Amino acid sequence: MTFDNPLTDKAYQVGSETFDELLAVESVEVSYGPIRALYGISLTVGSGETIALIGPNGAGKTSLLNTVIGMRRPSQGRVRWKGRDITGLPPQQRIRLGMALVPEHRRILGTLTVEENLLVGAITLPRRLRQTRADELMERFDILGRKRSQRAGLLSGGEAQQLAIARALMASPDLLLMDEPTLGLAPLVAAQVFELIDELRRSGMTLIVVEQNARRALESADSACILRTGQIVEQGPAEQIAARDDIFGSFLGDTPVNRHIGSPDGRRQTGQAPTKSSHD
Amino acid sequence: MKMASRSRKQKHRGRVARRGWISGGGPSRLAGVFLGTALLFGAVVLIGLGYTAGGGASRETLFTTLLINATVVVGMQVFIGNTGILSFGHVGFGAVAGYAFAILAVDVEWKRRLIGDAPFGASDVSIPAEAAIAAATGLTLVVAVIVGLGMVRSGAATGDIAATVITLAVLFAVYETAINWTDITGGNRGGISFRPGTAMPGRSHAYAGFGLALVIALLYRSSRSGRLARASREDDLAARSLGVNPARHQMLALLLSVGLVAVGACLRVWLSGTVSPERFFIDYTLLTLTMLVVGGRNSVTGAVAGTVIVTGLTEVTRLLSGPDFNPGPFDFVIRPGLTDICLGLAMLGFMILRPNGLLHDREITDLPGLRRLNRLQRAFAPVSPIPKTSTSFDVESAPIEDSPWPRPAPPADAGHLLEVAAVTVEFDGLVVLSQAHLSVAKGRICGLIGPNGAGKTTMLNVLTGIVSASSGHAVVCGRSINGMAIHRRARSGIARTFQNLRLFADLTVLENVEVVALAHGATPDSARRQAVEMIELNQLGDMASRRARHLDYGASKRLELARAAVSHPQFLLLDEPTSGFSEAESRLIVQQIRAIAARVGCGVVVIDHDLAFITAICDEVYCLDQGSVIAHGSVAEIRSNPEVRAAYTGE
Amino acid sequence: MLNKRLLAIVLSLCLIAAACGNDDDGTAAVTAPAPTAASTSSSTEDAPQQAEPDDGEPEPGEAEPGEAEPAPASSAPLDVDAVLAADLSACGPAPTGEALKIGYAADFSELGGFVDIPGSSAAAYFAELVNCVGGIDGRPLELVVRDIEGDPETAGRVAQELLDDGVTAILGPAFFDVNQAILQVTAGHTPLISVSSTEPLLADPTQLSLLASFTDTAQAKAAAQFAVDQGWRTAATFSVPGPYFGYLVEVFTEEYEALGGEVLGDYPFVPAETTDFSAQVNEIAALDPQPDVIYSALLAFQAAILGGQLDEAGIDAEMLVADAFTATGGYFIDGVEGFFHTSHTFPAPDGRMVRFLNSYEQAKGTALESDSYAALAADAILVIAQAVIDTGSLDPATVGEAMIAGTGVDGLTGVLAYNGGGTPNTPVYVHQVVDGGPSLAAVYEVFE
Amino acid sequence: MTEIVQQLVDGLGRGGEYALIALGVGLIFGVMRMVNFAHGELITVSAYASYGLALTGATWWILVPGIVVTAILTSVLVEFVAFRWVRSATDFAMLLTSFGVHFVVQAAFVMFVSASSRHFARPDWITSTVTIGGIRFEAIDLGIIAATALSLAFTVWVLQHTVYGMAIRAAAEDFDTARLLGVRSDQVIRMAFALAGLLAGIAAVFFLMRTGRAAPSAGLIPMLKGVLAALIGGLGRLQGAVIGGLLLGLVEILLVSRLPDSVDGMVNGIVFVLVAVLFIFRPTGILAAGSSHRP
Repeated sequence: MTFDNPLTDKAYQVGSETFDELLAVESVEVSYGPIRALYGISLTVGSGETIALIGPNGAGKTSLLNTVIGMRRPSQGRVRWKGRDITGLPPQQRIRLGMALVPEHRRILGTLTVEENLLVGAITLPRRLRQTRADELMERFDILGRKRSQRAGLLSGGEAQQLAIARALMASPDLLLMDEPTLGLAPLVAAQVFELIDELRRSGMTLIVVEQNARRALESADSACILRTGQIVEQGPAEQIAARDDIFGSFLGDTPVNRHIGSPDGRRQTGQAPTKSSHD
Repeated sequence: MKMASRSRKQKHRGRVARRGWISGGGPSRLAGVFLGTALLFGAVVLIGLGYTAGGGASRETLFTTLLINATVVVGMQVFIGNTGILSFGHVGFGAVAGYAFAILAVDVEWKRRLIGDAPFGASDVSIPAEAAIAAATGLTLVVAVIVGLGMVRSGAATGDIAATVITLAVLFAVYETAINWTDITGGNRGGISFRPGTAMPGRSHAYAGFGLALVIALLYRSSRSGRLARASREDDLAARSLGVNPARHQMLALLLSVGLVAVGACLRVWLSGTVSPERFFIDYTLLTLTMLVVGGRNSVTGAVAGTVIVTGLTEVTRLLSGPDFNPGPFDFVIRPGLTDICLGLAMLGFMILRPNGLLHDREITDLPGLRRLNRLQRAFAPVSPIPKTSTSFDVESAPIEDSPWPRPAPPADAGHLLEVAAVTVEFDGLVVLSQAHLSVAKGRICGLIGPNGAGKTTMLNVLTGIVSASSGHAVVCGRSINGMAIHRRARSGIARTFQNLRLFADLTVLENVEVVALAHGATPDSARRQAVEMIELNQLGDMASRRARHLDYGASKRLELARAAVSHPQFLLLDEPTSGFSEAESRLIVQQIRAIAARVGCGVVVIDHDLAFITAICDEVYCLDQGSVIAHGSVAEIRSNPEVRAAYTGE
Repeated sequence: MLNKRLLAIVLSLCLIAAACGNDDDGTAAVTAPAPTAASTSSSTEDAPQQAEPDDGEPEPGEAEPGEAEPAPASSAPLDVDAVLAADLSACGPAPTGEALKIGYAADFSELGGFVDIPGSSAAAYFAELVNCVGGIDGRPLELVVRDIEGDPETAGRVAQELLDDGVTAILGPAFFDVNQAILQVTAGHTPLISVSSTEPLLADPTQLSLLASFTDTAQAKAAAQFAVDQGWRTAATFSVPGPYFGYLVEVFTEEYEALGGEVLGDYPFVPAETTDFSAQVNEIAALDPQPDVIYSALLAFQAAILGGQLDEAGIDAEMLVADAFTATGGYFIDGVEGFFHTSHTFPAPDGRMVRFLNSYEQAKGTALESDSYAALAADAILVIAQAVIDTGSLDPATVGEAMIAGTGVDGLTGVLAYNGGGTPNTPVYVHQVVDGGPSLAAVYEVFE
Repeated sequence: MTEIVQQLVDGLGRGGEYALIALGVGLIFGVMRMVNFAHGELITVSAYASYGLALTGATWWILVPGIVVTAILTSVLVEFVAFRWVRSATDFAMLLTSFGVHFVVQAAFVMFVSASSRHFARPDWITSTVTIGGIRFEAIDLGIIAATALSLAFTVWVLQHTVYGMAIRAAAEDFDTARLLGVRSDQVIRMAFALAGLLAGIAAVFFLMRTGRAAPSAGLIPMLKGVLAALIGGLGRLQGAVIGGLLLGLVEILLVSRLPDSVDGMVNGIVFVLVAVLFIFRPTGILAAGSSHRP
């Protein structure tokens, strides 16, 4: 899969070792009511870097992404973007600053058409650019182009994931956050998603990927960050982490039975009607 | 951190045990109801006596009004609190009762003046007030049955607008009837009244009504039906899929609730000696609903507390807008309409700031100070305390021999099979399943794999009755389940989990599991025992009294598994049990599912994309693509199947 | 303008509150020395304390066209004209006798507020005037106004509070059900006189329950008579089943047909709700013969809509409406020119009602929202006052009996003669809207 | 025959008014999943605004924009004061919040103006009719039908072809996701409320032209009819709202003319029972809100 980089229209210096700081998370704490999800997380993301965020369930990965994108306000700590403090900014402003999120479960807007989904993704762009960009991406993801005026709710899981990613790319973000992009996808489709991630990485985009399939995620990442019970327990270059079987054993292998960590979003967990396709 | 969690653990364990009696059965439950009634009744009476001690006859009337309103509000709580369906119609039912009562109880001579041409010879009969209350309540219940059937037919569920619309229609239809059927109602701004001086004597009837309301509401709350209704309130579809028939419990809740409201309405009419359409319309609806939501609609104590608070509030506003109060420069606020504004603001404030009311679902018997009393009750409550949590999961040492569940049956004839044949499902012309088939024996674990959109979840939905197939049939243990309602399929031996968690969020972990056992006919004691055991098996023992909404993802998933398994189904259908799990967690869930299957002795159908997991757990695998079964066989067979590789695994 | 009205209401309510507060103090001071069981003679002795002594006879000219009955002279009646002429800035010495307490169970809710808001302001002002000219038989008149919030339950409690306050009589709200709740409390021992109700069932002397106005029976019969007198042979009616909106039409139809007219059809509407009568108008347009008159108890704004729609449909029928017309602001609405309606009295420029309203406007700086309810409220007080004068007693039951036995209190709307019944037998006035104001079309003395 | 046609015409005129209100109710339901029982208060507030304006001698040329602007501002204000706080609350809480707003507004007018109604002049042409082929068309009905059609077209255009509309629809479906995509949530909801206010304002213009009356509960009946219409048509479906409104108008007109005299006052009651029966058998209304995803 090669293409003329319609995914990002910004040039990055791609290097394996040195990155300029793009995003910095400083001692962030997040609580859901009485239950704390993040305990003083600090993380620096360099421009062009791809970080794999791995860890067992309830470790706080989604909470961390939500804090970065602004859906969660930390009770303590700061988030810096290109050197500027953005801790209090609402998500729509962060989008304008160049972040995008591919949310967990894709969260496709099922009543809108495929094209409209893309256009909403670029709602922060000026009107003229919006359509051009949508056309570009629909050319790149040809399945979306073919189904452009179909209701997005009718897409299959793999197509929906492509749409979710394309939608996030609409505003040409500097930083793309991906939350479980292969969740619920068949192995073939999951493999395609990873290929796409690799491609984005090659194109110089900065990525933070939360992924259950830790080994595969590490292959696609520059560095890795292992979370457990709301804390970063290990951090380092992806190859190093991948090579350390002990980490897999001790941090990922053991499911702590008695965690007092909230689920990423307690409300959504049970209270919500099934918005995602129940047929896949 | 460790310390904190341990102490919390102990607290939780204590709490489960402490709450034992209220969710348990037998004499302890009755004792709880008795205690709750006594406490609430006593509290209200004390407040009332204190208030009336210093004042004239009008204070007495206010207190009587409070008792009557409390009867109505507690009545409404029975339905609204337990089913979660917002009803505007209860006041309408009250109107039916109020009119029926007045027509029956007003003395003949007086009545002839007002409604001399009444049909059914209604103007020629007069019965004692108490009998009239009973008769009016009976009549109202008949109306409620009809409305309830309609509501149930509409598939009422929490937050369901259809059910609320139907109740609103009741309110307006009754109001319009009261206005227009003048022969029997006396019409708008008219109505039927008692001969002066024959209104309610004393307060004993109001006491009786209030006491009755408390007993019935608390009884229902702790009853099987009440608990199942609350499970449906939390998640209707999950409850149905696990064998709860919400219709039945909603109906029972509605009837009890309307019965109490009817009694309250009769007393209300009797107290003031008159009934007219406006009395049971929007204003009274606002008043009673405000009372209910201020205190907390999910608890009886909340309903009573709300009544007391709102009555106090309206009395204060009445004083403020009356001639006895001269606020000097602030008398611009002393205006008609103050009461309505305060009620409206109270409702707004609570909906915005504390939508669950002051008490949420806490009852007075949950007060820490009452712990000792509760312990007393536990003395004659035969509920086994939660056994010690095993800190690590150990399949080998699991005491299978002691299990109350049947031993795994040998996989064999049709009596032990789940069979699906030639099932086709279409949505808007889109074929989702076409001539699909599946056959699983009890005791076997069968995987269902395939690319996204292949129809795997639809297969589960067809089996559980959530989706109806356009053709084909399904048989469980030799019994056809075609066309069966969702909850009946669950009772005939199918239990499932969901792709997206669907827990009963506001119930505790223990209750989540317990209600399912109850739905399957277990006695309260055995439901408790089974639930405790299932929770232990799924390593949730130390979280037993935590609300499900506060669990982390992994625990939530385990709870879903426990909840499905406690019904000891013939077949357990699991939709992506490892979704969102890491490899290690997936490995653990393999052991867990195996252990459960072994204990329950059921067959398992499991959908998953994690091939390692499927390989580890499945005895056989079906692979679906574009709605059809493209392969069936052992894991090895499937893995080597070229079609499967092309369509799915790509290996 | 909006603000002015707002201010006026605030002000009037403050005044009520203030008046009540003052009287409270006064009562506390004078209760002990005043004789409690005053005889008729003692009350006449007290009379001279009034600032302007009565002249015993009502001026016949003051009562509007319906000729006043000669007043019974069992004792000196209150001089209404003197009361109306009182100048609040130059009052005589305050009356010192035991206060006559009258309760007003007023409905300030949206349902009954259109009556009792102006009614209670008027009653309070009238009490001020009475006290200014020396009170009733030397007794200060104390008015206690309490809001029943349109609710029978509250009405019952308010009545209880008024009884606890020791009132001699209660002025009642407009509607049947709330009055019934009050009657449960008064239980035939304290008189209740509804200021504005025209409901015949409410007039029950055995329960000491009285009306201050004519009944719907009288009103509808007068309307029927009027229609026939105008030579209108055919009619259509609009009704809602039940009291008032339905009962009026029932009585009208019966009387009208008895007098030789024909009611061609009756059509439904919903008070305060129906704003489009096209379906009904279409049906009327299809009638043959066409109706000469449309009789109904429509609210004023509905009558205006209906009138307009009838006109446009080419139906040339007169509109004849019941007293709801003025009650709901008939003269503040356009499109009602030429309409006929029945009313409690005619606002003749020099009549008592107009003098009272003018006096109020002068004193308070704002006009009352309703003319007839103000007059009826004053009349209700007069009936009670006369009974107190007659009996010299403040005992509720005694006063109540005397009110019912009264044979003529010359009030603002006419002569209120109960003659042992519960209704005052006042005449029914028929007005026509001419140039946006009332003009008197006829007066009927109809007694049931 | 002409009779039936006449009834159809009358029904459309009446139904158009309901449809306008139902459109607003449906729009708010779409964005917030809230059945707005306070929608009628926009009419109440507009009515008092007209009364206030009329007192200053304003003519209908001023009243019409005055009413529309008042309705829009009130709608946005109510959202700001009350509804924004319950955005993510349960349906139960939202329903009761709107119910509470309804009461507070109503009581505020009782308290600060008067319990009795206020009146202002109606336009002269209000009852004029045009007769074509034996069918009388009331001028106001024609106006309403035209306004309904235009409003629907405008609403559809806004929703389908403007970026605001897309944002509204996105927020309506999944509020959090819309936020994640950069949709300014507050602004979108405010837009939806403004649009609903505009529609209610247009309905209010016709309603007030007919009645010329401001009363604390003036908005109750139009609100109920609008909510009923929206429910009948299927909540959240704009075409449904229009169809529901027209249908309700027709049914009412037909019931008033066709019911036997003994029950002809029962129109409202019968309509409610019919709606209840509809909901028993089609719990989502006539045009069921289409499932947004593959089933």
